[in-house]
Amino acid sequence: MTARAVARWQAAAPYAVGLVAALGVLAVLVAALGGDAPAAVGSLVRASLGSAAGFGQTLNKTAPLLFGSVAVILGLRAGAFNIGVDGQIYAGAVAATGVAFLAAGLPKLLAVPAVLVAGAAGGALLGAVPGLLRARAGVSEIFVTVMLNFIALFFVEYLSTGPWNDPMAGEAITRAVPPSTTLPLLGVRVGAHAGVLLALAAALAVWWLLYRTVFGYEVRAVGDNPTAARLGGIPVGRTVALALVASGALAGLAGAVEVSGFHYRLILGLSPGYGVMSILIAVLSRRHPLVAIVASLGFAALVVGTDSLQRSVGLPASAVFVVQAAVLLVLLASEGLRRAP
Amino acid sequence: MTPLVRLQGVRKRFGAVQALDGADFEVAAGEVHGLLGENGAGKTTLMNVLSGLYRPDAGQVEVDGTPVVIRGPQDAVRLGIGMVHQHFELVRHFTALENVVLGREGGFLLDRRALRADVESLMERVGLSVPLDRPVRELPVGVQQKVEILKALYRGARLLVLDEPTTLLTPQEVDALFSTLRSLVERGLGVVLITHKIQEVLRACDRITVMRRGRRVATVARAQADAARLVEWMVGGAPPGPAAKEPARGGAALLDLVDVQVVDSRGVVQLDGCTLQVRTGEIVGVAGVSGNGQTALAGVVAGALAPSGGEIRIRGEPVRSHGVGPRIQRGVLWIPEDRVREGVLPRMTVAENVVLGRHRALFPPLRYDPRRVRSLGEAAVETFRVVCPGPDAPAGLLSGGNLQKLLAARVFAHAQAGGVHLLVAQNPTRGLDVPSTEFLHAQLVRFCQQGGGVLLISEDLDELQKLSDRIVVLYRGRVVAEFTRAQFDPYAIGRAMAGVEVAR
Amino acid sequence: PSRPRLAMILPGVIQDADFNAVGYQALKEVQATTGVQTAHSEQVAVADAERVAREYLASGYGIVAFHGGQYLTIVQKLAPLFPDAVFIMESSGQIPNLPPNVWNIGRKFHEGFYVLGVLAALSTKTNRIGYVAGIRLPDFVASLNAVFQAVAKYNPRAEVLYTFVGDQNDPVKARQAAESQIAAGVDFIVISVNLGTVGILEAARAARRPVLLTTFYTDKSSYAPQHFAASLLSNFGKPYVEVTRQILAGKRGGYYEMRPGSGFGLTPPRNVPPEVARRVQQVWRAVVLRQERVDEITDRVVERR
Amino acid sequence: MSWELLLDPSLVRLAVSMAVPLALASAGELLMERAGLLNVAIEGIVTLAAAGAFLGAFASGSAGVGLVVGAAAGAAVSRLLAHYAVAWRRDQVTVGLTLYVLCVGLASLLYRMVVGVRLTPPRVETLPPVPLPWLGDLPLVGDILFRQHALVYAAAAVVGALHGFLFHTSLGLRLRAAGENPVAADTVGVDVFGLRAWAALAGGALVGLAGAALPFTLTGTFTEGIAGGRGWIALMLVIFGRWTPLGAAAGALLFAYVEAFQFKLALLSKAVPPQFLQMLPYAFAILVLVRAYRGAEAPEALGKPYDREART
Ligand SMILES: Nc1ncnc2c1ncn2[C@@H]1O[C@H](COP(=O)(O)OP(=O)(O)OP(=O)(O)O)[C@@H](O)[C@H]1O
Ligand SMILES: Nc1ncnc2c1ncn2[C@@H]1O[C@H](COP(=O)(O)OP(=O)(O)OP(=O)(O)O)[C@@H](O)[C@H]1O
Ligand SMILES: [Mg+2]
Ligand SMILES: [Mg+2]
Repeated sequence: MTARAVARWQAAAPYAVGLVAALGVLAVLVAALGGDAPAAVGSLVRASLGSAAGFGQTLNKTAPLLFGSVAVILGLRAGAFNIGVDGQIYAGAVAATGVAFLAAGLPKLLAVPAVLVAGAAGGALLGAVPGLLRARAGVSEIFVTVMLNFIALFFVEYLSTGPWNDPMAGEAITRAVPPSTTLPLLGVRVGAHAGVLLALAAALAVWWLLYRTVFGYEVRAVGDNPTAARLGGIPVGRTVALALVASGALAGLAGAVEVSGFHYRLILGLSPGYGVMSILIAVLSRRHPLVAIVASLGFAALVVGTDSLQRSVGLPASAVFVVQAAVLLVLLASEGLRRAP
Repeated sequence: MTPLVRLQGVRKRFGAVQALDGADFEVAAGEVHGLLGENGAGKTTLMNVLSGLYRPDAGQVEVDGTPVVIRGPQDAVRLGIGMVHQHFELVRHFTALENVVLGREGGFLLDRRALRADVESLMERVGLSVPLDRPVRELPVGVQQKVEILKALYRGARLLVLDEPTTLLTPQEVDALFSTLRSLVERGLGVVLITHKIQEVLRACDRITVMRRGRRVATVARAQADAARLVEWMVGGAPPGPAAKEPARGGAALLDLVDVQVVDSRGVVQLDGCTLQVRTGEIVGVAGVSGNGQTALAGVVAGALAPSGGEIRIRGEPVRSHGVGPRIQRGVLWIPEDRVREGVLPRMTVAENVVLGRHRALFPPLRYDPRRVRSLGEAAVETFRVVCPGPDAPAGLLSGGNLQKLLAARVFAHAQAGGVHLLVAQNPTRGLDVPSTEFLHAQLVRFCQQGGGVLLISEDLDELQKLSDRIVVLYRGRVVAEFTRAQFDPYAIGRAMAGVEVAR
Repeated sequence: PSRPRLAMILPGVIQDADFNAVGYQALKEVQATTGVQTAHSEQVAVADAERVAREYLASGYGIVAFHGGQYLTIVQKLAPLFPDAVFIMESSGQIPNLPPNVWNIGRKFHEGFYVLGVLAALSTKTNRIGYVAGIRLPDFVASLNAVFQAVAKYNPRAEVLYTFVGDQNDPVKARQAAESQIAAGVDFIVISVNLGTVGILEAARAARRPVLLTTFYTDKSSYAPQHFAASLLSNFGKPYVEVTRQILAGKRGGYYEMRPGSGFGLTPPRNVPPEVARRVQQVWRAVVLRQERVDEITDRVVERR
Repeated sequence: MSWELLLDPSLVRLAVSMAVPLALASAGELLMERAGLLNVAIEGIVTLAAAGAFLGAFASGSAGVGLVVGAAAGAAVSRLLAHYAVAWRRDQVTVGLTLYVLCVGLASLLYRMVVGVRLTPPRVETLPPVPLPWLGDLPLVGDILFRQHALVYAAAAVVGALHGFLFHTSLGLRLRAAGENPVAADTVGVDVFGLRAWAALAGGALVGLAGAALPFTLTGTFTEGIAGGRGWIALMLVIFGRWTPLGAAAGALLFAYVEAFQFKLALLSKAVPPQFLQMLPYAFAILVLVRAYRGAEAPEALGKPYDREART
């Protein structure tokens, strides 16, 4: 093993310790809330990873998280904080749904790529706004992306309750997209769709972009020290703007995949906080797209696993949030304690 | 006599680098103590241990003969230790005044008027003057250096550590600073002075300590020291001889500035009708007191600033599109003045820093090759003797002088590959040790011999006189005087720098 | 075989004293009256509902109920995959072509809102009636249209001002909307937001002239006794118990309609003249017996004068 | 559209009251950010404080107790954030978002534990208007500004005091230095860690007070999602106000006004789908910012863990 590999394992060690500690905390919390602690831990593992169906659902959850986190990573690498993943997911979902309606007659082989491209384009469009405003006017992309999240949400509400509404459902959801536009399933009983493979490809593509292209080098340089990058001949504004556009496209793909792989419709509530989770994963992964693959899977397993505690030990939903947060806090603390002076 | 401060057996390791390897050092009250050493020898690290910023892995600190534990800078401040940092630690959004008084404002309410009066009288006493009400980020680094010095003096420490305080000062300012230090030690303070300029050490210090590779090599009284011995201790052998520049034989015009005007974003005129020429094979030195348009001159030539008037020609062709990128394509490279803010990509590797600016020429857009980057970086590190764990180390970890070498390595590696015609070098040897300075000078000379031209902007008159074929003096954004090699005269140049009218 | 167990998936928390609370109540009622063992998962986003449902199915629950219409796709997807299980879902009306193992509960809110509209039409003194809704859902558009219909019939001089605040559960936005309406002269507000209601109650308290309110799902009179006119109550227990009984009896799919008289109830009107209360009860009975017809228009607002 | 509509006094009066939670939360956030701490848990803290304040008042019968509980909850969570960020040098965004999740869960859990599942939940009295002597009798302005509930005056005082503290006291200078360049502050003996911890306590308390303002001034009860994104908006107002208390407060008023105005507009313009009107405050905020912005002024060390020995 090389010295670098050893260093990597050493970096991973606190997470392992943290994970064990977190399970301990979980057991204590469950017991304190009157639940059966061993059952809880068992259920957590079984629900997320222990059964084919459970794992399939974990994979489905991984897809948007991985898209979202690599989107955030790409922005962060360029020194831009894309808080707009939620909005861009919705923009991608809107575009994907629209194109899916139009592509009703097309064969699947054409329709699905068209839907995905539309999703990417929709997200990119929403990413372009903060990109341009930051490059041209120096306006904080954080501010703009957050505002656009709200705006995108209202637009989705308009479409899903207005022109595209499915009147029978009585909710803010649109009519179903044609079956010819939906992603294939990886296994029918398992219920995982092909989106996770696309997300995996996206993560690898982002890695390749960052570390194997000149643009990626420039993105990293700009994110590291924009002044030095500018004096190194790099067009800083354009690089940041493009990174935000690409970031938006990735998030948009998440939206497209959720529509064509999972919901088969545009739905208000399509993104239950994927934006926030993506940021969390991106930062936890130390802004590395390959680490994000593992982190997204781990995070999805955590969410899926802890969520099952409602079913298995009757915890209220709020307690599940508390457990999730506690697990993360213990992880962070175990890492922090090791490095404390 | 017990020394004011004694450090013994101090060890400090950063990852793979043993920065201090059992270093000893002591300074007495009433002396100016020079600290010398190659770039990366551990001078800054040692002083950071003393000022509480770094916790040593081993070793003792004694103050007034009693062992102390310094847990943080607050402890050091309490013990009366003040420090001028090599890379100034200033709050860039604060005014110079706010920076100087920070931590010693006195009183609950901030009485800016009273504090201003205090600082003004301090400036008067020590012969350093800075505009107090401008945010520091708007000040040239030379002025920032003065703010940092004023900040340390304002604190009235018992021990004052100055880490390369003079790199950007004019000779007059250096004189003023040294006489201030002298009066301070006469009042019983101790002063540690880190510098790479042997002459300064010999002039200002009572005792001198030389460090090499994290250890003390020698401590001598000034009487026993001479330049050659000091250098020998530093490098552990004889240094290379100085580079000689043959006079240029009037080549073709490389750079022409005609009546160039630059107005900055605040509407302040930075260059006010500046005209000058650089020909092939020529080093043109630019002298001037910091803040007279040097930064704007470098920026406008290197493409970082767009002129608001006048004309720029490169190899006879007028330039229309500005921006650093297009300028690099036309063969103009720049070593900027502020290595930390403008030069280095701190979290990227040393190798990745080396290829910055050349990356577009090196690789097709989709074929960035990290292995190639690494080997280029390795070569550059070797040629320029950049002290670092390797080409894969994050550049931000390097010592000040090694950062500076990295910037030089970047442009010369690029020049070696061809297609580079003009070099704009701003204080390129700031903080370099003696051998490195000589090496860099030799590189500059060789670049000219191979048909390049250099616009050398420097605060160091000796350096300018040694290397330049011509020296122009910048005053309030214009060239007010020009000297050919035969006319070089520090006093005349100094007068021109001060704005005293000189015939051109 | 043994009796199937029933799991309910709810979109919000069950302590909301609103839509989710009545769903949870229904679940308890099912357990109490049919003896079927139940479980629930609350605050399940649409994006997670399929997973949660699959978990219940995998751990042996034979009946999975979705409290809300947003889970339509999931039911359509899962029902064919799990033919042995039965699914219960809610919607605005009867959904065509559902798999045979799906029970569909259609909710006809608008018929109830029609009666609230009558109450408003007969009670307003300023002849300005407010309607505060959250998301522009078809149900609430239909309900608004029903209010227009009622007002046009029972007090043609009155005007209906309506606002969609974009969120069912944001009391602050709901309050802002209500304050604007009150400032515009409204003295009777028909509320169709959920948790947003508390904001509107505060707006009514802060108003300088008396403002009456109606709420729905649960009886919220204790919040603001003097401002409270009536509430359209939803008793999901009724359909759920009925559907569960049918399932136990072997009927694995079908349609149940929730409407006034079957699942929707009206609290006795308060703070209004007795003759108004009497008249409103009359209309309620007429609607229950379908003697008075209420139009169902879900896709656009039709203002009638 | 007439001017009368735009300047409707009742609209302005409502906007002032609605701006209170935004102004308080952004003031608290700003204090922390000026010290270098980015508190992205803010939305969660507002929620938790709203629950805490409501439950405190519910249990004790006193609004004062509720306010204290709300502020204490905010202070405690922010202090925890500061501990992770300062002592353990963890990434502030990660910790902040985690605490956000924790707070949202905890708020709901506490409410369930204390109140339980009921069909008619309890409520507390909202704060009554307190007319100020003779100012309250001024025509027009009196009604808009000086016949408000106590938290309006408190928020105004907080904003003014914070401005004075940050820009006109020595401690304020040091606190800002800690947020701009912790090394510079540290090396002149400013206690960076201590200042950040105190800023977290005080700023967190203000954010908590903002959360408490929701039940006590607007709703009389705690409901799920009561914060409704207002924490995030407060975070944005800090940027909008360019890290000055007066700027952020002005932004809060502007935002609250446009939001209230939008509902007014909704009553008139029925042709426009309501969702497009609801976008107004957010679109408006972007437009204002684009016009008013000249370069970011964020504290330079904002969000960066300070490690003395790290050179990058
Ligand atoms: N915080 C740090 N992290 C990692 N490495 C460090 C750190 N500080 C110093 N070093 C390393 O320690 C060695 C000594 O550095 P130091 O800054 O003390 O040198 P110096 O003698 O001041 O050099 P110069 O003359 O170039 O300023 C260098 O190799 C440097 O890279
Ligand atoms: N969600 C609820 N909250 C409070 N009370 C309720 C609720 N649901 C039902 N009730 C009470 O139970 C009564 C019966 O409700 P239900 O909806 O079954 O009435 P209904 O179907 O109109 O009556 P019926 O069919 O018996 O004529 C209501 O009048 C009301 O008092
Ligand atoms: Mg040094
Ligand atoms: Mg219905």
